[in-house]
Amino acid sequence: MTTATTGPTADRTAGNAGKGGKAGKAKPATMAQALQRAMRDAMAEDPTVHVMGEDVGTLGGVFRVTDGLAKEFGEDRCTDTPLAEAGILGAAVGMAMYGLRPVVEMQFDAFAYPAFEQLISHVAKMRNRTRGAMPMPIVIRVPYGGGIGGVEHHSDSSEAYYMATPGLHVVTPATVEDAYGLLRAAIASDDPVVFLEPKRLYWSKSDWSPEAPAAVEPIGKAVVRRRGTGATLITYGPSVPVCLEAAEAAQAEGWDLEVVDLRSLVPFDDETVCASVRRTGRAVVVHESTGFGGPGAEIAARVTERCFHHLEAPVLRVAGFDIPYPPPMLERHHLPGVDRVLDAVARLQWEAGS
Amino acid sequence: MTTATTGPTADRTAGNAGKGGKAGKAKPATMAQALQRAMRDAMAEDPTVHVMGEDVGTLGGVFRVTDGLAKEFGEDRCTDTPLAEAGILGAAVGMAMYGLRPVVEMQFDAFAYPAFEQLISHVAKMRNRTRGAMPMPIVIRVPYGGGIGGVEHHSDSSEAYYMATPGLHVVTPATVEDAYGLLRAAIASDDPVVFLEPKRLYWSKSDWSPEAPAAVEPIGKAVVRRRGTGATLITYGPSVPVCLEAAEAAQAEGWDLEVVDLRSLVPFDDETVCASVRRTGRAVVVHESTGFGGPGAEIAARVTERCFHHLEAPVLRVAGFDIPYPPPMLERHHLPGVDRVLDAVARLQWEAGS
Amino acid sequence: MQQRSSTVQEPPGAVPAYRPTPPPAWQPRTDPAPLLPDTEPLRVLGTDAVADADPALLLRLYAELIRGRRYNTQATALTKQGRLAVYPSTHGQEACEIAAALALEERDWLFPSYRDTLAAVARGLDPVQALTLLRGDWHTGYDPHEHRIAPLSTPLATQLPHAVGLAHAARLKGDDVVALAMVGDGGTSEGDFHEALNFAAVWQAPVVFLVQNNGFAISVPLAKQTAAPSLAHKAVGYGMPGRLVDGNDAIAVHQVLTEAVARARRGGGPTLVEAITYRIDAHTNADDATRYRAAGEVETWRAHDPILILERELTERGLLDEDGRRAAAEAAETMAAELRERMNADPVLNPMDLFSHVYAEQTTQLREQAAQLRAELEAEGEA
Amino acid sequence: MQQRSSTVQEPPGAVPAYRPTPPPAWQPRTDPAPLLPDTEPLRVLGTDAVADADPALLLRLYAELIRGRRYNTQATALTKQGRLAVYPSTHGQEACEIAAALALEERDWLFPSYRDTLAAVARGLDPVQALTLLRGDWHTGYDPHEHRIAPLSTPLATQLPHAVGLAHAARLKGDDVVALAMVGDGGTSEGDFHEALNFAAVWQAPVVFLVQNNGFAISVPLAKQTAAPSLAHKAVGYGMPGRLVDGNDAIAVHQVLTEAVARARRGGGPTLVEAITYRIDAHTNADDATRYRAAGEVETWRAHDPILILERELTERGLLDEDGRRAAAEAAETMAAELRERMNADPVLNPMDLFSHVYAEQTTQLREQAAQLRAELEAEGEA
Ligand SMILES: Cc1ncc(C[n+]2csc(CCOP(=O)(O)OP(=O)(O)O)c2C)c(N)n1
Ligand SMILES: Cc1ncc(C[n+]2csc(CCOP(=O)(O)OP(=O)(O)O)c2C)c(N)n1
Ligand SMILES: [Mg+2]
Ligand SMILES: [Mg+2]
Repeated sequence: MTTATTGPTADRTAGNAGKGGKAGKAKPATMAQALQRAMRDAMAEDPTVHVMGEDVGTLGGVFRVTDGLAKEFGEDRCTDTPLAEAGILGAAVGMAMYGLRPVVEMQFDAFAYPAFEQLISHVAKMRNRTRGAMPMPIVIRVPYGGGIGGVEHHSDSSEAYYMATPGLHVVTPATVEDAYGLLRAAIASDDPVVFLEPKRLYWSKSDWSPEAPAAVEPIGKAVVRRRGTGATLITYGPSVPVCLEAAEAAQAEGWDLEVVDLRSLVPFDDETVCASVRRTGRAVVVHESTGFGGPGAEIAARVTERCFHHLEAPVLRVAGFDIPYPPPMLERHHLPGVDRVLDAVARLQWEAGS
Repeated sequence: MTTATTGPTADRTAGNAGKGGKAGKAKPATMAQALQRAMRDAMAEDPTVHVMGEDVGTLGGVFRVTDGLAKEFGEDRCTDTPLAEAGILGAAVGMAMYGLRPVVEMQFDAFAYPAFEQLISHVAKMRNRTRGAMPMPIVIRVPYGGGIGGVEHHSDSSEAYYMATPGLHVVTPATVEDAYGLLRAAIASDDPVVFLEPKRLYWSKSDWSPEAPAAVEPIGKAVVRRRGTGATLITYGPSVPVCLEAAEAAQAEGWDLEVVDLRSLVPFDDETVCASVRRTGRAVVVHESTGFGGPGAEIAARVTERCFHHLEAPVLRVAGFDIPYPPPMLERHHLPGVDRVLDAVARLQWEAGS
Repeated sequence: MQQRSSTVQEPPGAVPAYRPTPPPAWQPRTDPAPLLPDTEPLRVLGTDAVADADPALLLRLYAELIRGRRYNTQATALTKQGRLAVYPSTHGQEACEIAAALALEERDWLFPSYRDTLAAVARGLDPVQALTLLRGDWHTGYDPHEHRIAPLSTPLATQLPHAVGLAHAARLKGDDVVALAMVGDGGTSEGDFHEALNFAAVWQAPVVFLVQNNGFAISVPLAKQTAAPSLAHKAVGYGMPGRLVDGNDAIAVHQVLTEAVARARRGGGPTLVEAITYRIDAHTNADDATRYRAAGEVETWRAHDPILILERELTERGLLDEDGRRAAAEAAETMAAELRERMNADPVLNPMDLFSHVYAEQTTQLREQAAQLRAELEAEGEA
Repeated sequence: MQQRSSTVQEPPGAVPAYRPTPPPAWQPRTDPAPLLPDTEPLRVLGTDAVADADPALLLRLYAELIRGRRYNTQATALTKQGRLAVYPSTHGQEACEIAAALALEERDWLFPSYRDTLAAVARGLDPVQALTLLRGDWHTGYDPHEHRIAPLSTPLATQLPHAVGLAHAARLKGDDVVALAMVGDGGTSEGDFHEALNFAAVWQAPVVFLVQNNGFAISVPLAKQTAAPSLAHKAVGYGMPGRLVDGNDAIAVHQVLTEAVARARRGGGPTLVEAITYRIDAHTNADDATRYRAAGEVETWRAHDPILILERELTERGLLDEDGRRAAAEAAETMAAELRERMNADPVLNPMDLFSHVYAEQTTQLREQAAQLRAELEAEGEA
């Protein structure tokens, strides 16, 4: 992985979540704006960066994340493609073969599925296939997850598919700062990155300054968002705010919870995660994706393998149910919320252990 | 799930693996023949069963699994389709809507990927979408796994993708008997079944008799293939013979291993698996699929959740490396073999425990 | 493997003069000429052909268009009242929606895209049921078998192979059922469009593909979607006829679709129909169409409004007077009032439904999860 | 949302007579006529046109065909000796393979399908490197940038959008590079074929699509693959020209491809070329072609062998004599002997390579796994 060069990596630990590192004077920016800015800065710095997808040009994307890019860089740099996801990603592969760095937008999670073959059989494997001669510096931006009242096919959490595919990086920001930093790092990476954007955080704000973006995070480092001693909540993306809230609420019940934001599912930061779990002795993995065969399975399994004798209780999982994503009016029953996280924490066998 | 009606469910436990239940007189049959026979019997019994795919008609499939079906039932019942996997599965969806029971053959694992959207967004979700009004009794047969010297794209293990998709059943036989029984059950099921056929077992034999097929297994039941007391090897499909061999070899080193063949990844038979692990106190999950985010992650995580206080050591995983499937000349280094299984067994902290 | 020595090893000797032969297997498989669409979209209204049109049908179309327009305005209003999560309007495209519904017999099947709730309603589906997906209480609000309307398909073009499969299955079963599948201009770029049309032609399945070319896929204009002479020209590449029709001319669309349906029914195979129309509203209520198109363009199309041009024709011919207009408007108003009222009632929801239809039989895992939710709901209820 | 009251609410009054106007946005976008392929595949050999052909080119093609045929027989022999895991032969299709390679300039790119190792070799790639995939020591045995040959693509039609993307990128960069992508008749049914051709036409990318219609996709004959008049007719649906050519007439294929490449290079956009040919061998050495086709069919095609018909032409015109034939055969024999010898050497394998190229930088996880394998290998070495 390459780290872009706009500044030193900020030390992000407890309490830093959702707040800008340095520029106190800055006015609040949204995650969508930070993402836009990351693309803009990358495009300005590097003429090989090309943004492409459905409605990314004139409209600026259905979430307005590419707003203004076509105007600023022209339609050849920010291109409205025909409506065909396999074609988009397949064309991006060819562009990457010729030295460009395509940033592809998939309009919604479920609409990335037509591109599955291109992703699995080419994007993920091309570097390996050619012994490194044909790297695939492609970013595939996928708005994912629910909580926005989207009708069917608009709220899938598809990270398990990508995690199970060697050759891909899988990255997802939870804060405005990370949205910028991680997307810059993803674009700078010589490897393909599936960049999962938590839709319902698009409009979350922080006083991060688009004018003086602080740090570009390297890919592959988890971060402790909140320090605690009793148990570790391991989470990412849209579930980070939920866990932080749960940790606050838990305080009242006498549990001091640590919250780890993975930021990158692949590569996985065993070090940070295991250090935390060894410290706390208990862990709950929290995500929106369905539980069975979901990301939490890998996380629970590997944490258990590495920290078995530090564990006072099995690593528990709080996840979406093993059902197709519900219709808008029922989604709140599906999404892991604070209560469900606290219920899991309560089941961490507090009597038995320390 | 529906169970077809050709006979009572055989009680399959230790020692029964690879041997026909009843007909001692029968001459050996291969798994490919058993699969063919399952389709033939289902087609003869039920005129709504239709086989379709690339080269399944005149040629009888590249593995000859559909050999003779077009001749016996006509090209309308066993159809060579145009070369387009999404089209095949999409057409099957429409056929199922009109009351047929399509059995779709994907030629190789990686060539099922073009059908991913149809599978995830329709096949898996249609019943739920319509509150049960439009069930999808479709079987998607996918030859999977390696060990046959196949060039790139011919040896993928894609079960993790399907496991992570609610609405699908995921089934895989390891014996000739199960190939028949599970495929009959899959065709009889009113739910979509991804039926994963371990390619390298296609020519494995048993004295199972195609003329008097014994039992049709219900979907969702694991089976103990070998009884043991020291540790449980949890496995399925192509890795079952490997584990049975490893268990034999382990005997010499003083380990008495139990081997559980899952047969069905979805639904998952927690009862059989956990009963075994609680008995033995140790477990290793073995599969060919890559480890990270692979099937073993879910298995290890759920076994740990359910059996934590019975475990003397963390549940370990022996899996393919987290790499694209290797070229033929290197695949033996990737595939979990007896030695790697024994190494994992050795790491089960025998000193620490009972 | 049939390995033979290469031709080059043959002794040369007296070489017979080479005279061209076509490649042995080659023969023109079908004559492309009848497959090609006309260069101008078919129009009936305002042409001599309208004289042949059945007045009763014209009036029926008129009443349905009025009702359809009112349905569109009402559904859009419901989004503003928060009663619908989202609504993709067919304002301006009502002629296609209505004609698609009316071209089919009862036993036929309709495969609508996400935009085509109006076609479903015109086919007889209860409007509230048609809007379930967009209200958000469930995904599909009706039993597809009841009116033979497949679920509204959100993933673009994916419903086309379903239509082919269903039509094929019906034909195998000996039923003379036709499937009509709807898709947008943008949807024609998807691989599923290609695969569906190819399967349909190879199988000679009784299916009609209706492309509503409304000029845009969200913000992307047709010129960025295709370079083809017309979308109907794609038909020839599959070996099926392509038809081009003015999508705002209700009787023309009806005629083209009826012919295509009849052709499919008598075993003549599939047809691709491109209807040229325009989406007057934004993509959905959540979209801002001013970002990608000029108001003037919309105005031009208002002058070619499907209701306007049919109404003028009917009036000119004395088929429609003030009373007729009022009657149609009142019927539409009644429908709208009822829809408004029924949509204002909160739908009855049962969260436990989330676990009821994932599989024919609940798995152990789902039973456990259902129990968890039930416990939570009970605890909530107590609190 | 631009919500207006429906037209029906307008006061009727004096209705102006309706006169038909075409739908406002409608205009025939391009003339389809020049896009349609000729009804007969283009032939040059044995026609008057051959008189215009450059004798040097004819002789070059001849030598390459001879070498190509020998390459096919040698590679097939290597499967029998266990030196190749599998080989999909192009026996009978050599004219297409050779012409594709020769039609390109050095700076151009070739996108071969899994069958097209011969085209890669004819373009200058070392045959041993070309066969790496099929020998099984690695996936792609060459650096694609060296000869500008993309990896042989096994997933059918997936290489077509790559060719489009590369050609588009080159054009954006101002390089006059053309991409030529090869695909089989079966591959045209895949969604990726459709999406690639559509992107190419919309972007006017400098790319040429060569469909080798060899009559079969493994066992499935063309009639079960498509109902189109010809595969070249698909071009019109994308707004690009379709060309039909006798795929066994090397000079004809060369001519059509050269023209298409030149057209692409001067900014004229993509072309779809269908070459009618035949696969004389089975699908691969593992296939048994007698299961799905009659021997007689194969014999008919042998009479239309690409070498045979070129050889006769050359002989007739006095361009080729016994010496010329012998020289070509000897050159081919030398190539074959060298290939055989080099392929008989066991490739040097390093299992640790499995972890070297998954990512630019090894992840911690892969480092751990590499260490495990290294330890195993060391233990093995000790044992
Ligand atoms: C496979 C897929 N990709 C993307 C989308 C997102 N999307 C919804 S509607 C739309 C535009 C559709 O345009 P068109 O096919 O012309 O239909 P129209 O909206 O004009 O009726 C897009 C891109 C989708 N629903 N499905
Ligand atoms: C996406 C995909 N589906 C299926 C296959 C398996 N397969 C390999 S070759 C082949 C037939 C290809 O036929 P055609 O495109 O005509 O090429 P040809 O073999 O005749 O050169 C098939 C089905 C594949 N390689 N890729
Ligand atoms: Mg449109
Ligand atoms: Mg072919």
